[in-house]
Amino acid sequence: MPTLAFPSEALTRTGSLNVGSVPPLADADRKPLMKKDVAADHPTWCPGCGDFSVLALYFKLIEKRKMHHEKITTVAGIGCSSRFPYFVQAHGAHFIHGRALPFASGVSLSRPDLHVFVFGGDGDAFSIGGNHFTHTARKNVKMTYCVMDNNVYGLTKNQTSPTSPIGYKSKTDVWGSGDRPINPMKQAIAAGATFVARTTHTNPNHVLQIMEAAMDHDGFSFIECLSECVEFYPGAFDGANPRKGGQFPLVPENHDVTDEYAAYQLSEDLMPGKFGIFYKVSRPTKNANEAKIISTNREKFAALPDWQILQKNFDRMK
Amino acid sequence: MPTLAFPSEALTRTGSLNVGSVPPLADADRKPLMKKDVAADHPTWCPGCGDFSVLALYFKLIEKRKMHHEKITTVAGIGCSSRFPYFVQAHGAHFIHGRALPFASGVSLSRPDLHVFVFGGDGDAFSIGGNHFTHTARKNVKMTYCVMDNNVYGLTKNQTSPTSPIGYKSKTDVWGSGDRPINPMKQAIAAGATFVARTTHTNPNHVLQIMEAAMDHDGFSFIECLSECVEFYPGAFDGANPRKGGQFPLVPENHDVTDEYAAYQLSEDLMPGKFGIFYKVSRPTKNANEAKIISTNREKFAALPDWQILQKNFDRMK
Amino acid sequence: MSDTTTAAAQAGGPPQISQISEAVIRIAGNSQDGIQAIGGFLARLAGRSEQEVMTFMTIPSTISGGPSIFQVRIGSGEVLSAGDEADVLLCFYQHSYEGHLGSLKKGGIVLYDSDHVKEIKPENETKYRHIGLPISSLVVEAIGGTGRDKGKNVYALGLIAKMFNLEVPKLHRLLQERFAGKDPKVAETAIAAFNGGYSHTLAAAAELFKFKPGENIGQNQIVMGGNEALAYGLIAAGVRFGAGYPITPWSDIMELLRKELPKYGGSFIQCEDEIASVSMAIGASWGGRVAVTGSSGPGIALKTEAIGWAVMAEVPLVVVDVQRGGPSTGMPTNVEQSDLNIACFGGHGDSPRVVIAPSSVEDCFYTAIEAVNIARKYSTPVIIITDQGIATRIEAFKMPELNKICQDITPDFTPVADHKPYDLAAPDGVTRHLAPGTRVASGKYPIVTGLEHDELGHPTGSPKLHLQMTAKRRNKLRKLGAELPVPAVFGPPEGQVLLISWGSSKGPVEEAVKQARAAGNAVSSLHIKYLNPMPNGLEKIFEGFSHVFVVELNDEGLYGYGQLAALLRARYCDSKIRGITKVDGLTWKVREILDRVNVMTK
Amino acid sequence: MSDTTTAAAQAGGPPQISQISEAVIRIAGNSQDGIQAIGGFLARLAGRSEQEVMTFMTIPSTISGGPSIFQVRIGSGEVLSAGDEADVLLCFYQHSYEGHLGSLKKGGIVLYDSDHVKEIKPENETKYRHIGLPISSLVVEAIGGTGRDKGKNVYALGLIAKMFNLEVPKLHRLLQERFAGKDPKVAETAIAAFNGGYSHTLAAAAELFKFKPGENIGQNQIVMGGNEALAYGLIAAGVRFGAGYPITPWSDIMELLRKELPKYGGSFIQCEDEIASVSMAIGASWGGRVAVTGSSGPGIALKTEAIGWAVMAEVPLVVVDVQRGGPSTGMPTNVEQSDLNIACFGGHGDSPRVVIAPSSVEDCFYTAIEAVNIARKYSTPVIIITDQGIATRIEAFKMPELNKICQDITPDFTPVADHKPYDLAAPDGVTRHLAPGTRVASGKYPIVTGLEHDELGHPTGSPKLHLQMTAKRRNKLRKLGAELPVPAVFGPPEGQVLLISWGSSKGPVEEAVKQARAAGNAVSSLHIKYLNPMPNGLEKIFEGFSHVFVVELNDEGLYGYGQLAALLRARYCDSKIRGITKVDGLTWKVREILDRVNVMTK
Ligand SMILES: Cc1ncc(C[n+]2csc(CCOP(=O)(O)OP(=O)(O)O)c2C)c(N)n1
Ligand SMILES: Cc1ncc(C[n+]2csc(CCOP(=O)(O)OP(=O)(O)O)c2C)c(N)n1
Ligand code: SF4
Ligand code: SF4
Ligand SMILES: [Mg+2]
Ligand SMILES: [Mg+2]
Repeated sequence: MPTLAFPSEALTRTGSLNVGSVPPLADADRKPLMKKDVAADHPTWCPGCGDFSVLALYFKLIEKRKMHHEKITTVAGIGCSSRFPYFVQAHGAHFIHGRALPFASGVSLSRPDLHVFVFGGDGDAFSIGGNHFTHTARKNVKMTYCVMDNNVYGLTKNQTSPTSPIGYKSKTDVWGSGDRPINPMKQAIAAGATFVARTTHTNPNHVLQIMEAAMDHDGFSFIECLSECVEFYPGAFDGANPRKGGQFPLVPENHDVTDEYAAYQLSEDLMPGKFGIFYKVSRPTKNANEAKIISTNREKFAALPDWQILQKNFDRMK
Repeated sequence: MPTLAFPSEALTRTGSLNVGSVPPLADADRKPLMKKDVAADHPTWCPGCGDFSVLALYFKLIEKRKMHHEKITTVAGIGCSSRFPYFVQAHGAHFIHGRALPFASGVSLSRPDLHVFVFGGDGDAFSIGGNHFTHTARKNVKMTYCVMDNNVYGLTKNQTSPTSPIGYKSKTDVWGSGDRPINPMKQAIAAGATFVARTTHTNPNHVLQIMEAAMDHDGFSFIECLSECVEFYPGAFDGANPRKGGQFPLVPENHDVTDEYAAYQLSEDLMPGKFGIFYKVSRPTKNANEAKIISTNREKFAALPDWQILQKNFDRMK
Repeated sequence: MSDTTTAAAQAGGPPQISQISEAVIRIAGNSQDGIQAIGGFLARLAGRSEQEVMTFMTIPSTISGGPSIFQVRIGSGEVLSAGDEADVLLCFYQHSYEGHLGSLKKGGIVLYDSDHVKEIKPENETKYRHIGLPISSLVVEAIGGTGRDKGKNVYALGLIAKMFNLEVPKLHRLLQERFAGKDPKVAETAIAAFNGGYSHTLAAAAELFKFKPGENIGQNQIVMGGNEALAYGLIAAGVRFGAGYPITPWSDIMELLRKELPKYGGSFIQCEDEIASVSMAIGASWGGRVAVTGSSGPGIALKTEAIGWAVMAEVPLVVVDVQRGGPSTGMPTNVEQSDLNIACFGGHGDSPRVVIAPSSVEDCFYTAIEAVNIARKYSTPVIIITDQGIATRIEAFKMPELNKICQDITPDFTPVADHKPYDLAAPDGVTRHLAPGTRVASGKYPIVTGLEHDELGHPTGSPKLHLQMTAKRRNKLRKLGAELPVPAVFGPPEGQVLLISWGSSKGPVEEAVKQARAAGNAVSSLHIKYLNPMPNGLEKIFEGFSHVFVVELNDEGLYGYGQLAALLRARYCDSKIRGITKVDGLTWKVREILDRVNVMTK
Repeated sequence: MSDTTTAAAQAGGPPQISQISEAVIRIAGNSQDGIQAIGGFLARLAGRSEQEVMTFMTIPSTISGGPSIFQVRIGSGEVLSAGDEADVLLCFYQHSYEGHLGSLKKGGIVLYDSDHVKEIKPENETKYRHIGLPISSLVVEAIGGTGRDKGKNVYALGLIAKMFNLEVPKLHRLLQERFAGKDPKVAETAIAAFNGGYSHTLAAAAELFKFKPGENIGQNQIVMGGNEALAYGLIAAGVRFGAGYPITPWSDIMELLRKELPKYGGSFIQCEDEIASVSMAIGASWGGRVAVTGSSGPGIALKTEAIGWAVMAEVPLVVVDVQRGGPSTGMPTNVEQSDLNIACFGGHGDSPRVVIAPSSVEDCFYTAIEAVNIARKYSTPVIIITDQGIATRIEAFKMPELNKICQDITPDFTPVADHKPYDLAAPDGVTRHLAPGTRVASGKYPIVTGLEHDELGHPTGSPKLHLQMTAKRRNKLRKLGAELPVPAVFGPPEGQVLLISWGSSKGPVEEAVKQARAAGNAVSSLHIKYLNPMPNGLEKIFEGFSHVFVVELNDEGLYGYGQLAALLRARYCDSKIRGITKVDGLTWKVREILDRVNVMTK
């Protein structure tokens, strides 16, 4: 057998890792997390940015649901909103623009013990990341995806976003945008998302309620949360803010959340639109499908160490 | 002024270009094209592949609509179906996998005199190319896109495609696929395509009729044409072939093609589904929007040569 | 403030006025303070005053702002860089004062807002001349309370105008132009704020200054930033279609083209991502007229597959890469020249393409035109690799003769008898495509493709054709290489050290040469603009020197040299070619270069 | 068929049997004929017979098939390449006959299907020994009309078994294994077809052959292709998650992993595209256990942005690039080694990563394990750059000791007191991540990011940190470089010519060395497996030779050398390092290498 220049090594987790001094701690002994325990860097958002509310409500969710630090996994792409993970004191990843969903899928599918939260902007989600949105939805990978939709590109300073309404004047559409915007609800429903909801940063109770429902959903749960960019698109969502003379129409009580066609019809284009859960059905997750394939495959091998499973294959190749 | 190492040159179109000997030819003097004039390379498809019918009907369309060679522009991505342009005696481009639509948009938007036809497979369109599909549709870029859907990856030899039905056994899903397939009709309607139709290669008259309607549509016209892969997924569409015991249910006569919700509801998942035009509305094309921006902008400058328009800007920067 | 004519200030009277030939002014505050605007006014004024000017700025990468500076160097002679050290530092806050005092020349003037800057260490007072003014309160006095935050920058401009005896009528006109179109009140308030600053006696200053008459007198100058110049260059070259996706610092170019192209009958499309945008540009290029796409780091990485198609199909295309700090999202608002590798080698397979780098704002304009012409002439993608160092820098340069330089590159649709785009026997060895819409009388139409192909573009598996076509794609660029002008040595053609620059480092490197020669050292420099292929004959130039140091803003890499150095070492196998590199996200200071030269020649 | 013991055939009697030590058999037909299967059986048989074996095949890139060949070289000694020239050519059609006669050794045997091959030029008859048999009709005779197309390959296998006195019981068993699980009729028919061929007397042959006993007797051999070996190597290394998108020739690996991983509790996900798949693999890697993604040419180009993130965030990852002919879609089913540039330099910014290339099927297995171990040890992406030349080649090699080599790399979730992943003071200079789910008692959690960052992963604009972190990412790979084994020279350490090989060219290059030395020429070779970083100390090896020629399957580039040659020239600035390159889509023939050496040393 050739000798390996790099044989298997039990890697010691060195670096500044200080393993020895950690006291054993039973779950029951752990103090519930408070906001101050979960808040990390001070957000670099502009004062008044809608994203602050979403962050505050994520903290609330963690507090309310008594989550432990290490079980919180926050993933994002690139954008103002996508800076989210830096502000949360928990394991997090700030990935590349538009690819947060496949990254999060890798986490979710390989680590079924974690609940993965993904935060991002409308550009990240529906422009460069649009296809991943469709495919993560149809595969129903378990995670919660909250798109902080401000109808504009914030971080790159005011270009038209895929959700900017027709007529919106940006640096790339000085005469007003002419492209039909993406309707996130329709997109999600058509792609096969199993949980589709809409909320707005100005209604904290509603945001929290939707976040909880999303977190409890076994599958891909998608939230469009309107979140105002006060710097470039102030007033975008006044129409959905009763305090600014707008309206906050809830999804009708009698709406059947398992009726795809009804949900699609609720997704009309107009501001303010409806708020609440549009669609929610139960379909096997990709995670469950893979788990089933694994368990079927392992039945024959369950008792064997890995090398013997491989040996069986190799013996057949002699 | 610095001297340019590469000054502007009137490039002579050299190479094997033989410019001199072309006789002047009035449109009226031109013979209508026959199949043999438009057929180029012999297709490298497997005998019996559904793609042959689609090609034959494209030839028919050209013949019937008395098109001239040079006005036919055929663009494709990568896949068995995407080899299409090689088989057509006309200007054509065989681009990269999944990106035929933005390439074709570049042609369409910069060359409004051409009608651009794009052909490709389900993987090219809805897997790697899914996002371009959404955005080309919402922008309503004028072109005709015919997806030859065989529910499988042909060229790479039998992997699950985004339209493969649940349970389909491929090399990447030996136990049967578990992912909810993309529904091309729903995808197109939700994205805002303005012409959405469905046909199948086994019904030549219907294919031709749909191709004609698509070509006449001023906007992004999308056709899903079922096209059997006899090599890897034989019998996939028997359910839609009356000669194989299947059915060919047309879109009901009373269906309102301008009703988005009705169109969406027609797009049920089941084989055979419906055939015909699901959705057809008129919305300004991206081409028209750009033309309008140009004409508004040019109003002030119409009489000026380009350099003077630039001079005006530069004078302001002194 | 070289060769300052110093003169003792008369006791009690107004400060003495000294004649100077150049000055470096650094303004430090927060990005919200509009300090970029002050810089812009100064740069523009210099342009209108026949002075040379060069600027440099930093922008915080977070959206909510943060510390930011703008540095402007104005000179009566040639200005090669934005200056290592400032003559005057204007600072608005304590953090600006502390963060930037180190950039001030010994004995330089620090003008600070005493409303915010409260702590001055005594040792500093001996090193620098301090002038404290309650700028914030003075602004309120000049234009009223509401203007406090908005007018501070213009008030400071007035102070600077006073200090340097700048031409007030020209500055008034600039202010008026800037605020034209808005409520006339706005312009009035701005002028009031300016006058407030200008009318300050600056009694605390030991001396005031005046620029000597510029050498450029009579030249018709224009002032703009590098990204602007590049975008206008593309328009002048005849480009009428582009596609892109926003990313800093590329976005400026797409925003400008989006706004301007329609005036010329063209369009710029904002796409869903970078892949769509390069694909769309390629489609339009094939449509008959070279199109442009561009991005910065991450977006360039996404475009590599499609650029490879353009290489294979031999479709002309211009790709702009406005480099920033990498890898990955990196340092989005910092300068770096670390994309040369991906520009040259980012394609899979043997994928030769042209890479050229502009060296100044003016050069951005002309490089864009050359890129279009090379793309057309050699039917190839051309990557313009510019950097943050010129992208956001403002310079004055001579007004181009637009009537001569603007090009018409409308495609030719004359029918042809027959055509083989990939003709192996083409006399110039270069592929020529027909624009779709062109009639071919023979009825045999070509295809453009990313598969290896025969002369008509139809796919082939023939080993021979793959060999021939690979050679064709490579040889046309060798031909280009042979046609490239051999760059001239800056300084004598023989000496101890040859510094090599590319991109925005040209200025600092040439200034380093000047300073080194002034100190009696035999240093020259060579600027390489055409990076792939490179011109022939460089080895002869290298022969004249004992050391060849490639000065570039990237890392020293696994083996101790930067990215251009690697290309040169591979080509010439000359071990005297070594690297002077850094990646601190800032442009070169002349001193840094000279210090490194000293160490490496010891 | 070296050292054949020839003996005159007895007149009229059965052909004489000669002992041979090796033979090269080429089978030429269409891809539909199942000729790959014949080759596979022969290779597997050789493996079970303690013989060495190496194969080579071509596949048409169009789906509807076309001409295809399979070449197998079987030897009792070490087999280094698939052989320049065939001893026996078996051809099914006139086009196969004409296309491949040139690959036959002078005096070699051509066995052809006389039902299809009708024209034999008289001059050929004198050059080669012709044996025509109506194979198509004979198959019908043996197994009936319906089997005509399907049984031809197995019938031909019978003929070859007869000609080389192969072990019939082993072949019967192989056929049975192959067709097990299907209708038992299928296996029966196959054996009938085989026996039909085997029972042919081959009276027209002047002689028949028998292999000398192999040197490998006693070894426990295993037979597989390179892609298979690589996939199994990843499993042995402990990889339990992968993500990919289909593309030839990478797809085999993903298909195998998709099918096998669940047995070990793992998954492989087919994604919507290559970007999603690399992103998913990175996500899973961060999840705690190195994951794999891969592709070929175009797909690798799409992955470069995300790989750059893994470089910046220092997340371990294995990326497989099964190279094929480029650029763009290129020559999808041909061999080429032209992705070295993109593998090393495909990222924007300074983006150092590890690149290693396996050289044989066996090496694919072990390289996969090393890649995982390097990725973990240095917390870095590792690109395994393999090529079509080994990907689809079948070889026999010694059964690995799986109980020793299989690794458990389950992540460690033990809570820690505190942790800075990007610790600048880490004793080994290497970043270590905590798998999410690990408790940090201090309550300070790290972030992984593509922005430049501080030690906890939080973004920074600090010039100093960018310098330090850039150095950290570079220096850990320098450290790896220093730990890499210096490769051993094949042949004496001094001489006239040193040939350098990488990837699948190792075999042909070493065979070229053997032949050259046999002819009295002082040629040695050096195989470089670790391409980025390269091991230190190569310059000392080069000192022993007057010429260093880098033999690679890519283009000579703009300046006359290939891609690895460029790396070596840049590092060592030694102009005796030159390139021997080609891009005809075929593996190296020993003669081609030697001819080029001759020319270049003249
Ligand atoms: C590949 C790539 N392309 C472009 C960018 C530049 N970029 C950063 S964020 C962003 C869009 C931001 O918009 P959105 O996702 O809506 O987030 P917001 O800032 O509005 O919260 C873009 C285009 C990038 N970082 N990477
Ligand atoms: C970037 C890239 N990824 C993958 C491939 C390999 N590939 C070629 S065609 C194809 C899919 C073919 O399926 P489809 O689009 O349905 O076309 P079909 O062959 O079925 O007509 C794939 C994955 C490629 N050429 N380029
Ligand atoms: S730019 Fe807009 S989205 Fe970004 S932080 Fe500011 S307000 Fe929020
Ligand atoms: S593989 Fe399938 S899709 Fe491809 S040519 Fe053959 S039958 Fe048609
Ligand atoms: Mg946004
Ligand atoms: Mg398909």
